[in-house]
Amino acid sequence: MHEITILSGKGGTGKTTITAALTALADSAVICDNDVDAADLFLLLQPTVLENGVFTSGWTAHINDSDCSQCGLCFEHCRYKAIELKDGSYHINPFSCEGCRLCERLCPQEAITSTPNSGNQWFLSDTANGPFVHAQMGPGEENSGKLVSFIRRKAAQEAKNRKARYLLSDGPPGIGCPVIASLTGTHQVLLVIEPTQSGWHDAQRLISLIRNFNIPISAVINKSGINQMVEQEVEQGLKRANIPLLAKIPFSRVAREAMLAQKTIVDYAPQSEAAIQIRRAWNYLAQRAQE
Amino acid sequence: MKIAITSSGDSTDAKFDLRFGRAAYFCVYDTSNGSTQFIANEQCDAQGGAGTKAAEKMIELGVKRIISGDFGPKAKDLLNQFKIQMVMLDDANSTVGVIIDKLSV
Amino acid sequence: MSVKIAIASGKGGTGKTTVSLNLFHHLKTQATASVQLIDCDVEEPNDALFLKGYKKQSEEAIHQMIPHIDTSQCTFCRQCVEYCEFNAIVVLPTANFAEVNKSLCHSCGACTYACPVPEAIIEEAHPIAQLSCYGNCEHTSLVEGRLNIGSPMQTLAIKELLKSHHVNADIQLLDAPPGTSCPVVATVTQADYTILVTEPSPFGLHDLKLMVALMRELQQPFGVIINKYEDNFKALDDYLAAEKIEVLGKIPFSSNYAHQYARGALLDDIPDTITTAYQAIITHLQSKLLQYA
Amino acid sequence: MPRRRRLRKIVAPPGFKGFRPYGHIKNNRVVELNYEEYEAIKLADYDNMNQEEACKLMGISRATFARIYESARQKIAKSLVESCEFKTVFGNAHLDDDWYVCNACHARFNLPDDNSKDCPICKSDAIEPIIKKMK
Repeated sequence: MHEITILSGKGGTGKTTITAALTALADSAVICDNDVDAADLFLLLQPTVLENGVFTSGWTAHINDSDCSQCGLCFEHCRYKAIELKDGSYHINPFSCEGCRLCERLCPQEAITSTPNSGNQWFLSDTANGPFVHAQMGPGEENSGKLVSFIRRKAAQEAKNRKARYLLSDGPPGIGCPVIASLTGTHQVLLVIEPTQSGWHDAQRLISLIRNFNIPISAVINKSGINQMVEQEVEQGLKRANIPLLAKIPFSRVAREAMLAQKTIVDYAPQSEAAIQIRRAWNYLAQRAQE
Repeated sequence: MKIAITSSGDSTDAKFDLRFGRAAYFCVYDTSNGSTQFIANEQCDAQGGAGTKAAEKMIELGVKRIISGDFGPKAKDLLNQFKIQMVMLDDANSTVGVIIDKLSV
Repeated sequence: MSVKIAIASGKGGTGKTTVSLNLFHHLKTQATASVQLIDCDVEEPNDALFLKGYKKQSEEAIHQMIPHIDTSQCTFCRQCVEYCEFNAIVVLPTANFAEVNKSLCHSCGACTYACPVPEAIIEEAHPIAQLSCYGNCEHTSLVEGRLNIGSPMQTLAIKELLKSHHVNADIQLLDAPPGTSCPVVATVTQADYTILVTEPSPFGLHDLKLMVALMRELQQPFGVIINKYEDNFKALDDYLAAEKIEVLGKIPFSSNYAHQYARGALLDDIPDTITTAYQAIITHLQSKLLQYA
Repeated sequence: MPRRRRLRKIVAPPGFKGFRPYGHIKNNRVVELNYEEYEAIKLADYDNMNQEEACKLMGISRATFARIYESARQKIAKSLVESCEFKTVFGNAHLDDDWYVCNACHARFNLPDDNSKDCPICKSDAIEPIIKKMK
């Protein structure tokens, strides 16, 4: 099984649109949406859920009012200011609680209990393009990195069971914890770069992060033509960094129309320049996977 | 000497596990009497720090050599400090038994 | 009294940065109060890329306090290991060894509380991010947090950034990170009012719904700006109407403006249609500013 | 599953941590030269080996050698022209002090105590350091 992770640094560069198109091209692939924070891939793949479950991660403390003696010890020691004094009694703000459980240990009345966070759900679904593992985060839930690791493990397991050749992962934006979680153990990274100053700036930060993991990188430029000057800069930068540029997907309305039709670009407009370019990128990725 | 081998199951028929901190089991093989003992890795699903916890366990068990697929930087640092030999094998298809046989030849 | 307005969106690329910069620019020309932009997207900060006229005034490190165990004092009782929920501490009594792993530590202080020896665990500052101020003359217009590459502590970095004494203007615009998880919560809970930026597409709508659920759970007041507005996505208008969500304004899609964004020239020659849209939004916002100030 | 890394042998690591330009306007730009890139430059341009020999010595394919060499040259050129400091970093080479590879069974291992000098798996004595230490 060969895992390809699609990343961009900046959000909204077209990662999901391109991942969806790649899933239509790859035969024998398991698909995984690592962008648990804003999981949109399912909108294009229209999955039928086969299995689902709750993902618990970390703890949230809770104060039992009737046992609380208002000593304020927890309030004093909480580094996250998660304990608030409201209307004369102490409450824990679940959004600030990091789950260190110190308050629970300190409380002389044993009035504080911690419960595992269970706002996150994972799904295993069937789609026209292959099995699909995705997740939905509860609003404001903590640390999506752990959820990313979890669903990636799930997807890898599924790929193994079905003897799938590829695992295609739609990555999260940024360079933080969820991105690091989506990088460990992947075989190659496809960068989706938007030829804008901020798109290129973010991609460069991402490249230096990926370099720490020694993972081979290739890139596509999405929304090509939006700015020639920046695009040239991106192309030269990629050349300097020894990152092969696989395709330039033109800035056009096709992507938006396909999204509104809830289809992948290669299914919606197989003859469009965008579809042709994506096919070219996929051929390279598939070939590299064989090496 | 005690040698630990990362294992995906609790018998010598189980496949060698390429991960160290997140291996399912550790097989502790004692060269003095040829005995094996399988220890479940409680930390294999830990949210973080699995590698250091596994290294800590190895040190406590008095293991002198560990055979695994790869070691993370945190585990490596710790094992280096305690002079425990790390051996990396790329052998995803062998069973733990096959590796032990290689050792005892 | 200062007012903090966060600009957030579930999905990336809907135009948080564009809206933040435009609000900043138009508020500066229209309002008499001082205005600051705070770039809270510490993973990928890029407001500074667009504010070319401003010079970097100062730079300082944002620190995380990480405990250090003094093995000459430590009794190796393992109490701290017991207390640490994050598996960050290794103590080996037989080897007189005790160490805190910096990348796992959440700085909760549980170990210092657990430790029976007064001086055995002492916290030391470790840099996790850079705080930079940009501006002209004495005045600081942009404060940016930039996470060190490889650090997982984005939420802490945001909290520390917002506590900085450099953040001090009458109106503070907080450009939030994308998503709906803890870094976003850390930003919007500090704000008096939040503007959600969305775009008329199925992705945009789906992520807006998540964001609205989050804001309601946090009980934070919010309104919506529709960026790249075009007439052909009715589902969004229907949703906003059904949920009775206040729409602060609609910014028309302009392909010329997209080209300008690409160049980084967001604030030069802003098309009239866009300026008009922002002026309307600011008029709309004025009542909010008065309400929360 | 961990990714398999191809081993790149480095015969001698550079005896420095970096170079800094002198007499220029201070900037914060840094070029990071991997050890393997350093090695490629050394083999090709200092030891005057041809690519055939050099890639064998580093235990990599010719195409990979060419790629590393090209990248090294570009980085050095950038550092000269844009007057930026350059640093050497580990890159893909295993540079831990005492890591060895067994030529019989390809196991990689370290030798924390100096007693045994045989492969811990197959007992072969055909082991060699992944990096020969600078003397």
